[in-house]
Amino acid sequence: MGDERQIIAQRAAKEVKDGMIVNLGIGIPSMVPDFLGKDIRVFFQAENGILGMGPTPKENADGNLSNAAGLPVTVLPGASYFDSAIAFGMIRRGCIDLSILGALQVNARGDLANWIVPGKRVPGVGGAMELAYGAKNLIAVMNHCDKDGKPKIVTECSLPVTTYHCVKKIITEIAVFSIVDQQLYLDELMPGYSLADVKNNTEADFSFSANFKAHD
Amino acid sequence: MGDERQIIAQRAAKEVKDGMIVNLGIGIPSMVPDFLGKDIRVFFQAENGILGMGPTPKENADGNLSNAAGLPVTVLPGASYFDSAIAFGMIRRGCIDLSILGALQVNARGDLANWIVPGKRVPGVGGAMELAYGAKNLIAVMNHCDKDGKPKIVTECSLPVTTYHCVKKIITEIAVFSIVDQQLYLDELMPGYSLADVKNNTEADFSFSANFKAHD
Amino acid sequence: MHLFDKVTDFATAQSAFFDGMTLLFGGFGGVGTPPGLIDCLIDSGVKDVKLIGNDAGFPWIGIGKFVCLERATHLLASHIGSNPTAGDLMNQGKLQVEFSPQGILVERIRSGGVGLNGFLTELSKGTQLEYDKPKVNIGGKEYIYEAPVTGDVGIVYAKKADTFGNLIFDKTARNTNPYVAMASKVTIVEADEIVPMGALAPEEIVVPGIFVKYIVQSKGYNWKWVWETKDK
Amino acid sequence: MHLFDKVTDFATAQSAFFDGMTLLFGGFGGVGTPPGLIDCLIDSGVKDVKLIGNDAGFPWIGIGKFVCLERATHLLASHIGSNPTAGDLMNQGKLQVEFSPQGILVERIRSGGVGLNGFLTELSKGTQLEYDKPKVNIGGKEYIYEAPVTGDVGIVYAKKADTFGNLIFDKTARNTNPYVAMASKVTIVEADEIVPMGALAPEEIVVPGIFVKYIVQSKGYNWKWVWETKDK
Repeated sequence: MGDERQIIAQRAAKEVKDGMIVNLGIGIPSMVPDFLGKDIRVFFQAENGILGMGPTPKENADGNLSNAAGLPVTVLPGASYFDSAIAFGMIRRGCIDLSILGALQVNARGDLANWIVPGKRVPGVGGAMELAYGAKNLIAVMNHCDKDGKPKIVTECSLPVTTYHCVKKIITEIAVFSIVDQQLYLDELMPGYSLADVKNNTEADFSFSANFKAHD
Repeated sequence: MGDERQIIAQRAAKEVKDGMIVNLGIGIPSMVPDFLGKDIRVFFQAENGILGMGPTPKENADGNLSNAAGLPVTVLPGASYFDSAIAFGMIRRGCIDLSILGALQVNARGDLANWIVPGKRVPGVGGAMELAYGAKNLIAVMNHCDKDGKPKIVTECSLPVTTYHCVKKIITEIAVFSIVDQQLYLDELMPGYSLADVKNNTEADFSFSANFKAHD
Repeated sequence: MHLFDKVTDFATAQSAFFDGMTLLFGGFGGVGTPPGLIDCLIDSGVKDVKLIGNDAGFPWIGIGKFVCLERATHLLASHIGSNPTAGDLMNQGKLQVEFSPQGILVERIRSGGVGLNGFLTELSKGTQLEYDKPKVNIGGKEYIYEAPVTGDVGIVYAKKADTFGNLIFDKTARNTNPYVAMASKVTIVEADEIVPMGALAPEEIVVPGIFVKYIVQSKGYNWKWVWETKDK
Repeated sequence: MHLFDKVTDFATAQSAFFDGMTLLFGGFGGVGTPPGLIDCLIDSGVKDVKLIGNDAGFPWIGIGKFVCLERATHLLASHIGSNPTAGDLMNQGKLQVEFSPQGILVERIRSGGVGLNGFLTELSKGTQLEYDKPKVNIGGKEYIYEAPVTGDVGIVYAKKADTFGNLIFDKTARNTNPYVAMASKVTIVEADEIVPMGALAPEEIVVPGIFVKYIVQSKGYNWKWVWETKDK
């Protein structure tokens, strides 16, 4: 499980290109920086009010310097602090090149559900709605199925939707999908998985990308 | 004329109390600080982005430090600079205790006209509408009559209104009026003027304040 | 209390709290929520409070400590994920929770703080977070109306305050604090350090003192625990 | 052009200007309007420009120099009192002027800059400045709808910029500049001083570089003339 999450994060890291502004959600997305090449210079934004976050401090964490999940961070040269209104101004305005978020469900049209499981988990929406609305590119990273083995890539979301038509790519431990014009395409299989695995674990109908490849 | 303007400013200065936040318009209002007692500690706000303006610099004026009229100023200890949105946020939010503005016409209900003379002068509204809307107390200072000798305290404004029901006091070289619940009251006569002068030069009907006094 | 000396003690600040008040609180996941004023609020005994802020904090950090006492009737926030007790109270009908997208909530507070009458957005359109908010049609397109928010009292945490109330903040402890300061009728600031007027450079001031009513000296913050506890 | 090096020359910046563009300009009475970029705009020869900014400047300072050339078709501003030529052009039908209350105008620019869809206010209700703006009824009360404003290009004057575009401003030359930077598709900053990343403290930065496209080195400002001319 931990390993699967790392594999997903490692694959997601390939989507981060030099010179991007990137916002990472909690969970799997937060592991992405561990897999970036040295030649990739990006700025990470946190919606609580930082642009230019650096790695987790090894010691002497500053209680007033944390990311949106409340975890201690550092800043790089050129970083800035600002208030939450400006932080979300950047996000809605389209200044975030790439947002990588966790998801509970994604449907074939790119609708994202990740804020509530009615009657069970009620975490609340946080900044997800704005990131999904504003980011130029939104990648959902998640385990392919939920804890009960049910597919999370669905025909219709049974959970309340966070934002419609926003997910552009889905990365799981089994496969990578793209969503273009509200159509779901299989891009590639992840190492160790077959097309049958994808078909057996995906509820939504999908086509194959022009450049579909089984492995990297 | 110059002397009259100074007399009006001097009278207006009595309305400035210790501990107030004050915004002054251009023209006569800008002369008010010259007449404040040493024991009166106030903060002047300028809507281009200063709170805590000090006097005009005697030399070495800073091109990037001016009041809303573009004239050079200084700042006092405790002053702050901010952007125009915050400057007007303060104003609309009701943080300005006293605004002293010039006026073209004021009617008996306290409607203020001071932004346009159609077909002639088209300066534009600037910040007047927000000051009139937001200030806790608004005093209009002006010559009692216009250049053609026509009364400026009128039954109905013939000029386009800036803000309705906003003026609480009018100070001219002839008299001081209050406006309470959209009713005009004569508070006092200015030195050298008689009740007849007021009646002859005021178009609007008025009553007498309970504490009406001929002279200070 | 003179315009230029707003420094007071917690007891005086406490007198601003009252039953049924709407309380705005600064902070994001507990970071930047004034710890001394939370204790002061708890100690005040006030109840039926309507809370507005970014989140429900942690049960032991930020507004979370107060939420757990069941003396709040309403909470407007973007999430309550870090405070399971808030979720329990909501499910038991003891706490009415309204969720808002995080950036929309801080803009609602700002809208109240700068004396505007709310704004339009398409952000939550078609989702549960529309609630029964008014829809407004502009140029053939439908938007959600987001109402301004103001507080009877606002509690703010600052790094430094001068005696007039000019404020600067520390790193990510800034978050919603500037707008909470602007949007509250009675803004109470807990500052790590209180300095004389003139000690802050006019250029570095984030919130001008005009928005502040009381300043109290902080005894220090405690939210390092947020993750220290998580790590254990 | 890499994210972390946006410094360029006036010629490259000039290529962002085009006929018919909407241009946002920072500044208040000329103070804070980037003088080199105004000259660059004049030199570009572009015409039919829609201008949006606080005021019409002075005929010899700020946007006023460009306004006098009759190459702008529209001006949205709070006043034109300091530029009689703008008034003449308006009366001759050569320049379409829309007036806005000053604080409402900067909020409209901000609304565009933070990706919102406009806001409601009662400020200009019943006055000529209502124009034909939509009225919105909320809870039985009528408000004026103020639309968001964005620019194809925005020109900004800063005291310092680092190579990423993080900006700080100088005293009252800040005014509308932060929001012009945020609300423009292509934001060009003229800075008195350009410094390496890391030279500005994260806490002092007013506009994060994320909003900036180009940075050019200023040759100095000239608006001390505003009042020097007045005095003579």
